[in-house]
Formats: sequence, structure tokens, C-alpha cells
Amino acid sequence: MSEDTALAAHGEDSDAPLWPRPTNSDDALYLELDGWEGPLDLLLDLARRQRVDLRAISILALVDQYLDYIERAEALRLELAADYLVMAAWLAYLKSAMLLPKEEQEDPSPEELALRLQLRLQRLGAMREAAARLMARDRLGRDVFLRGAPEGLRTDRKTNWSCDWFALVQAYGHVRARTAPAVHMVRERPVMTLETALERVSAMLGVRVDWIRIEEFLPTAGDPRLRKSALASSFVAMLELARLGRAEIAQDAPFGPLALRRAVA
Amino acid sequence: MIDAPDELARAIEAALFASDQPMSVEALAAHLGDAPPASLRAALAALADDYAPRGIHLVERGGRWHFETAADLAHILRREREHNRRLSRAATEVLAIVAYHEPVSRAEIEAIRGVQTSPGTLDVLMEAGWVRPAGRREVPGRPVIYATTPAFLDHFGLESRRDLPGIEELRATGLLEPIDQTMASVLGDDDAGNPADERLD
Amino acid sequence: MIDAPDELARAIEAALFASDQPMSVEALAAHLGDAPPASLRAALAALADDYAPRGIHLVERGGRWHFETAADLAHILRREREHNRRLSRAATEVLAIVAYHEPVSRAEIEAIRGVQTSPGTLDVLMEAGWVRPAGRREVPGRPVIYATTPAFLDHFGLESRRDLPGIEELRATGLLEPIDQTMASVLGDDDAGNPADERLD
Repeated sequence: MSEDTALAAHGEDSDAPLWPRPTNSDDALYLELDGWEGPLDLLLDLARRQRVDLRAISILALVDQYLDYIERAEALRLELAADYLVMAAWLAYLKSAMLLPKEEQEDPSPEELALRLQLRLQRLGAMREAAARLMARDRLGRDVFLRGAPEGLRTDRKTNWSCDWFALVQAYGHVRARTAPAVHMVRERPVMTLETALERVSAMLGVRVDWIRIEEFLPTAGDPRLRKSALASSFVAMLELARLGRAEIAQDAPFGPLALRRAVA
Repeated sequence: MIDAPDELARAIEAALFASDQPMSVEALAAHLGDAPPASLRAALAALADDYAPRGIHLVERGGRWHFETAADLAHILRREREHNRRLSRAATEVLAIVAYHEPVSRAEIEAIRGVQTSPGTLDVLMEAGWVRPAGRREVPGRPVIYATTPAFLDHFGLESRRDLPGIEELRATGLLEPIDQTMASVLGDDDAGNPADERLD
Repeated sequence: MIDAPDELARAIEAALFASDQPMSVEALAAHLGDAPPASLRAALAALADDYAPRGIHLVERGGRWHFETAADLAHILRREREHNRRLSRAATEVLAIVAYHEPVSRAEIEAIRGVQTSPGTLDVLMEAGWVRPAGRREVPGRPVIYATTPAFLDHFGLESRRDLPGIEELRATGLLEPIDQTMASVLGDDDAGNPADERLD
């Protein structure tokens, strides 16, 4: 039996009193079949009808009451949920075990089983009572109230900014340094361009027909840095003239002297 | 007439009156410019005494303080609209079990009630803000466990869970422990596992 | 200590406390089961006296009564929590540009910095109280121009803006060297130290 099927009429919608159960009329008991929250709930209610402390109830009497209740419910063709019947079967077993002579009893003993059932009832009973006491307390929003229109507290964060003199001046320095117009200067260097070298080499080839070593094309005087540049451009000029078929290049050995002469047509 | 309340008490009064939620001593201390918590606590206790005979009370709930109307004046203040939503019997029972046994899993709740709990019941309690999931129990299946919230203490006017009606007595009689444990202490042995429990749980 | 307030006063207290709006004497009377307005008025006046020295006052505004925070404690409702923060590098640069070039527009600041300036940067400087809008430049678009404040001079210990080192002084201290060169000189020669350091220490 789930609580969904419990009838609203049986205390489902009110908290005080929570369990308005009739205590005397058997008829009323039957009418409330759907009001129980499961077999344990029914057992607890039956136990309460014994009008003694839950610790002092007669389990045997309770079992009889429960079985009787189930029997009569079945006679009235009321639909019983399976867990009620399971409980009935287990209680019937408990009863028969309790009626057996001590030496024939199995382990765990029926006394232990009965005690266990009693504890379960006590535990549920305690929670039921606790719930009722809880619900009956002075409750916020029902019995006691908070302030209707609190102003509310606000915490604004305020930042104390700090910066020191040096950081300020340094920052300005960085800005000026970063944005100062940058001038890039390349130092002047004596060079012989490829055009000049081509002209010089072609001119000398036109004058002589024999092999000429590459050094002879270079300017003899002046800056040694110019000589380096002239060597490089003269070499490229030689290759260019050879490619055009206007000159031949000879070298006797790797890294040996390079020589050039006019191509013989 | 009222003795002139000292400045700290006045500041506490004003802050708690204006706050739209209960405040812990720490929150109050921070708001009032780091007043020493010890003197705050003393001032709060004195203020609560001051207000005790009045129509407004200063109360502590779960370590947080707020003003509320005196309970005995409920009859002039009770508002119907607040009263409409009532808890089902199942929900009140589950709430009590969570409060007295927390943290507790759904299976443990069902073991106590001897009946399945419909899924909506815990939801209703969580929606009300009174129950929250509080992690998982480190047992096979790692079931979610539930506990009550500060709003639960607020609503039911409890300073802490120790104020739950009758909780000390229940604890003393072993009714807040699993059956097996209670059985063991009653019988003086550890004989665990019982068909009745298995069948009913 | 408080004299035990009579029941009418307690009821008024609770009703006004719980109400979400101020209440007239008539509304209170109706709420409190038709208490005679004359005794209500007397009780209200007595309650207002009761509360006068406290952190909360009971006040009448336009014929309607409510509780409010004592005027001298209004600061409690809005508390400022202070914390210290160093100005970011970008903000420091913008501040320096305003200080050296004031009054300047945002566009001019950006032109000098060579990078875009996020809109929040000037806000931070104005929040700090160091920069203020100083009118508009009479050019197309009439941009707002900014200048430093007396608080700026105070904070940096300057008599006037003329105390800021000039460009030639900056050059002398190495502060106008491109950053990488300055770094190289710092890293390359530990013994000599940074000329800027020497001058500023």
C-alpha cells in the first residue's frame, strides 16, 4: 500500500490532529482500511488499542488482532495490498512458533522475533509522536513571523587604490620610450654591386683571350672589405657569363684557383 | 522604561532588524566592523533577555540570529494564505525521521516506516527547503543520504537539533539506532539478521 | 530592564513588525480585534518612547506607523568594506599621461600610449579620486578632457604638477631609454647599478 492511495479524508491533509482514529468502533476500523500507511502502521494502531505502553503490549494478542482484522477485511472483499498479506503470513508463523514448546523452537527464538517486532513498533511510534510534536511547534510563517519589510543590509566594496611616485614616473618613461619614433641606421659599407662586377669582368674578357685567375679581376688597392665584396660579386658575374655561354670556367682541383677565359665560338 | 542600551547592542539590534535573513555571529561581526565575537555573543544574549517579555523576540536558530514575533501572539497574526499548504501525514513522518536520524538514506527511512516512500514525499520536503541531500553512505550502492537544513530549524523554532522534542530520551532508549544494535544491547549479544526485518524492510 | 509591556503594546509591536507596510491606527485597530483607537494611540506613543534610546525606532509618517533603523545607525544598512589594491600598469600609464599632459582627451591619451585604453581604466582613476573630467575640448566631437585632482597631488606628495620630473630629467635617469636597453644595462652590469635607482633612492 503506497501513501498515494491513502484517502485524503483520513488525515492526509491536516496536521492537527494528525491521526484522528476512532478507537472503539470496529466498523470505523474497517472503513479506514485505506488510511493505513502499510502493515506496520496498522499493527501500531492495533497495539495502541491495547492501551498499554508499547513496551508492555501482548504480541500474541496483537497477532490475533491483526489476523482477525485481515480475515474480516477479506470477508468484506476489501482489496488488501500484498504486503498486508505477507505480514499476516509472517505473524501466523510467529504465533505458531510462540505456541510451540520451548525445546522445539528454532533459532532465532520466537521471543527474539517478538521483541524485534516490538522494537519496530516502538521506533515507528516514537517517530509518529515526534512528527506530531514537531508539527505542533510554533512555526515560522504560521505562528511566528519575521519582519515584514526588512530594509536589507548592503555591503559595498570600496577599493583604496595605491600607486607610488616612482611607478608613476617610470610608467611615463615607458610610454615615451615605447612610442618615441624609432630610426634604424645601417652603417655605410664599401661594396661592389653585381652590375659593376659584370661590367668589369666582361670588359677584361674582351681584352684578353687566355685564362685569367679570378683574383686578377679584383681591385688591387683600397679597403679590404671592398675586396671581399668584389670577390663575391665577381664570382657570381663569372657564373652568369658562363651561363650565357660567353665564358668558360676552369678549376683543377676542389678549392683550387678559379680561372676564366672568353668562350671560343 | 528601558535602560539606555549600549552602542554595540543598538548596532546589533539595527543590523538584525534590517537584515532580510538570519545572521551568524561571524556575519554580524564582519558587518559591524569586526566587533569581537565574544562581546557580540554577550550582547546578543542580553538583547534576547531584553526582548523576552516583548511582542518581538530575538532568537538563535542553528547558530544564526533573527527577530521574530512572539509565539503567543500567533492568534492576531496568523495568515490564512501561509496556512494553506499542509504536509501530508507521510511527509511529516518522513521529516521527523530525517530530523531525528540524520543523515539517513531512503532505505533506512523505509525500514522505520515499514512501507515504501513515494518519490514525491522527499521532493516535497526538499522543495520546502527543510531537507537536503547530504552526500552518500559509503556502503554498497552508495545510497544518497538526507539531512535537515538551517531553514528547518528556523521554521520549527529550534535552536539546534538538540532541541528536537524528546530526542535525548529517544537516544537514551536506543530508539534512534538500527534495530540490530538495539536488539544486541537488549539481548546482550550480537545475533544479527532476522527474517522479520528482511521481510518488512 | 524593560517593564513588562502590556498586552496591547506587545500586540502592536508584533503587528507592526510583521506588517510589510506602515499601518494607520485604524488598520492596526482592525487587525487587533477592534481595539479602541484612543488606547492604541496612547500605547503607540508609549512604545515610541520605549524604543527611543534603542537601535530601532517606532515612528509615525503621514499618519502611519512603522519600525525603522535609528537615524544615527543608518550607516549600518550600507556598510563599506575597504580593500587595498595596487593600480594596474595600464592605469598607472594613463594616470602619468594625464598628469604630464593635462588636460587630455581619451583619444589623446591613446595616441600618446600607442595602444587602446579600456574604458574602465579612466573610471578606476576617477574612482580613486585622482582624475576628474575637466570640461570638453572645443574641437569637432567636443571630447571630454581629463585632468588630475588635488587628491592626486596629495597621494603622490607633490606640491604641484611642476614637481614631476621633466623629460630631460627622465632621460638623465635612463627612464626614457627603450625598455630592452635599460634591462640590458641593468642585467649586464650589476656593480654599476641602474642610474635610475641611484637617483630615486
